Amino acid sequence: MTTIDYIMIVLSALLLVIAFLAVSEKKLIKSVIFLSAVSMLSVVAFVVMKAPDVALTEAVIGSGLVTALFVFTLLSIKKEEAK
Amino acid sequence: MMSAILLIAIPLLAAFLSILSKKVAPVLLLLVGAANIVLLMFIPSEIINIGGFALPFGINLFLDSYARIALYLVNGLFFIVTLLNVAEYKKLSSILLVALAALNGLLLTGDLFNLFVFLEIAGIAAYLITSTNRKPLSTFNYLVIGTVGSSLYLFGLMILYGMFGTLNLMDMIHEIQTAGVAYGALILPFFLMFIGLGIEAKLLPFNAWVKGILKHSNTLSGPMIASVYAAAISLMFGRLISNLFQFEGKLLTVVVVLLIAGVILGEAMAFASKKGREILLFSSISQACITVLLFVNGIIIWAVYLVIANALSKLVLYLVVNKAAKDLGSDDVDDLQGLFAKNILVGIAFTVAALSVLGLPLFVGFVVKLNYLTQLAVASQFVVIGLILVASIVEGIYFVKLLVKLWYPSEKTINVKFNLPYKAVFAVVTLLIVLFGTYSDPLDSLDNGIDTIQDQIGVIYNG
Amino acid sequence: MIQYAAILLMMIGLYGLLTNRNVIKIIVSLNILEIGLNIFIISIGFVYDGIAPILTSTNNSSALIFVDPLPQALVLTAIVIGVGTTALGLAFVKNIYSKYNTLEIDEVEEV
Amino acid sequence: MKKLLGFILTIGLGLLIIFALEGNALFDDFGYANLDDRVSSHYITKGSDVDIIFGETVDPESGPANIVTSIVVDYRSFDTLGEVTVLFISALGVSLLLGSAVTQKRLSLDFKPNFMLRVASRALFGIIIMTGVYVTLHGHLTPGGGFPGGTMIASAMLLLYLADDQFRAKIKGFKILEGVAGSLYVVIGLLGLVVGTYFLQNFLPNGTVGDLLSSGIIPIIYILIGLKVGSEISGVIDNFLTEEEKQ
Repeated sequence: MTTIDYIMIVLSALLLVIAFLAVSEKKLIKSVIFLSAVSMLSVVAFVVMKAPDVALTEAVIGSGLVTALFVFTLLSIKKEEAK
Repeated sequence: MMSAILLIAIPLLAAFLSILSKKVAPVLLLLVGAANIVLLMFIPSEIINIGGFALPFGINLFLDSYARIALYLVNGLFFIVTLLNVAEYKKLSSILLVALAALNGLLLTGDLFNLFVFLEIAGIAAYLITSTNRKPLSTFNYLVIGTVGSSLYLFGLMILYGMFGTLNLMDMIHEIQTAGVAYGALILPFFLMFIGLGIEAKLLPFNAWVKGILKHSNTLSGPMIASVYAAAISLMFGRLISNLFQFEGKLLTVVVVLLIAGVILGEAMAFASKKGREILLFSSISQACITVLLFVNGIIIWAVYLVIANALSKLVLYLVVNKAAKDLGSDDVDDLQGLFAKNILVGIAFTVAALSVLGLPLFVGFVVKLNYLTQLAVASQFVVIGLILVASIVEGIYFVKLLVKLWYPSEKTINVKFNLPYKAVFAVVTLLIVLFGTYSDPLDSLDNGIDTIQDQIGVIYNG
Repeated sequence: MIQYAAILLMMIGLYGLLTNRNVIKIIVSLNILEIGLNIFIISIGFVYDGIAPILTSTNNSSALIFVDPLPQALVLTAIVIGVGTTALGLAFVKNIYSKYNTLEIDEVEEV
Repeated sequence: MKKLLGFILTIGLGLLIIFALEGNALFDDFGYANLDDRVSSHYITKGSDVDIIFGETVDPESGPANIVTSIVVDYRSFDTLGEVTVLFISALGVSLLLGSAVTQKRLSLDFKPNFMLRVASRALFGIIIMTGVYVTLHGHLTPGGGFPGGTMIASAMLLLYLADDQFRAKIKGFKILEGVAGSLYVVIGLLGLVVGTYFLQNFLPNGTVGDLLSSGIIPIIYILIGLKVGSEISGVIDNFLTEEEKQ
């Protein structure tokens, strides 16, 4: 077992726990934030596995843009609900 | 210069240009649709390397007689469906252009990952085409299930990549044949890919999406999904089944049982239904299962003819029912009663198409059914034959019931106007169905050899 | 290790798809499935002593040991496709909400 | 109860897949991928028998020093054309689904953007745009490329949207940029067919591995992709941040 293995074990555990929280959380906004966290952790996984290109793309597109789109959707739904 | 890549590149270029001007877009759509059919006559059959990299390293397209038949069918039907609908759905022109490029790509590509990309493009285009049904939830379900399907396909493909280190279809087949791999190792990736593609090809029990989509379809989305998309995806699926997937032992049993269950359940549900579009929908599910069943049993040529016969029939059936449903606001069989009393030509076309699906003599469906049943008998698949015959009887009962209803005059007057383009399409398709049903020599002249991937692999790897 | 976690991550996404009846949660589950698949694909190409597949002035020769670059190229494509479907799915969610005033599938009657 | 059953079922399925992979002799173990058996070895050596040296090798089969880029935009460029199409059609679909109302107005935010936020976002706007452009231009040398670069440019626009609740990007210009950039990609591909023999062939000289001006058409394609992705995603963000005007 090398250091990289220990990092991967911790990473795997975190990924699984947060992913489970994301799918079972009742509050929508929390669920979206957990999804964003899973995406961020996957960026770390990509870096550990020597894939900088993928990590950069996932960080900008997967983690940034997708979360923003989710939040905008929830925002506009909340607006309509208030009406 | 004349290369099969033009069939994909020209619609794509037109799609990108079409967003610049809303007025030109529908014209571009029709022009490109017609140009593709003409182009197809001049393109030679060959392997096309994209980017100039030899076979396993770059992406290649593969055009042989199998792909050519498929392309003629898909491009022809696509042109007919767009011609009838372009005036009403001008907004969708760019999306339809992309859909055309993606369907051609599906049929031409020789790279398994590229196939995934085209599957996604075709899928997204289909979600948008079906969004014209104005039923966002069923389209949303379609999107979710379609994405899961293509993810499963990609998962299986990546396991194969981990095993054989290649993504090219021909290279992969060659590797599997030469590596001497134990069959057990292939079950998982093949099964995952089969399920993934089975979802797209609307096989039971993975077809929850079709129900919401086709039940509320209109004159664009109905024929487009049930006829054009179904033909393209079944033919692509058939190519993979007959060349890449090897079904043996237990996996073969599981797949055949699944497919037979699909045939029976589809017919049973159609029998129980009272809505015009629902009956057609369940009938097309069971036809899709029969097609895949034929491919699994290696009866390639008759499976291809079955796809062609079904695509032609489904085009007429869905156009008639959707047009009627649009004008009447309902597709309940009781409301449609007496539809053909005033539209005799339409009635004849509908009847011919329905009887052809059923497989009655004089129509192309009969020739196809007779031949594939013979081939199945040669392969001594008697259980399959028996179940298909039982399914045909059930199918016969509900189709005849439907036809009697539609022909029988009712007290209410039904006002559904079919304009000239519709009638022209109906006339041509009906003539085709009857022509090939009575004069079947050209059908017999081709054999299973239209799919030449195996020969090409021999040429490439053994000189 | 992380390869197994990726497969389990896909399964958690699948579990979310099967049990959730809220359209937003369904898209979240779909995204988790895709992230799991992406990690799995990258893990196929990982080599313990390998370096990132980029030639630089320090790692300057193709004779060095690299990790497999092809899965990385495929994942780039897969991520972008995933964003495309997610954006479209969310647009459908907005449509569903403005038409039915709910996000729960069971409360929508479209049959 | 139903949930527990679903959980056990899916995790069981996962374990089944894991065991199947574990028992699969041909499937490389994690961390021990054998590249010699895979097509990837060809991509790393760029098909040459001599080692490729950064800054020295001239005119290899494929130019980029970033091997992933050489696969994405050279060996498998056709996939990337498909990828661009996916983004194109989903942006088009989003505007079809959300932007069909005749009158539209900005979605108002719950907070009033204060002075600090406005100034800071203007300053950050330039920096993010510059990073995006850098990432796009150096796609063939360093990690990144047109997709993350274009998204960064779009996220700079997003910042403006958040800092000013009246702001709307001018969609017309974006539409033209999007259409022209996409068409040029296909035109470059067809040019390869005319000048050379193959669609999407790299018909410009590859230059020295590691130079900014190297790898023929690849930087050009990445710039087009960057512009296209940037304008498309800005359009998507705009569609998500507008709503139907209700009287």
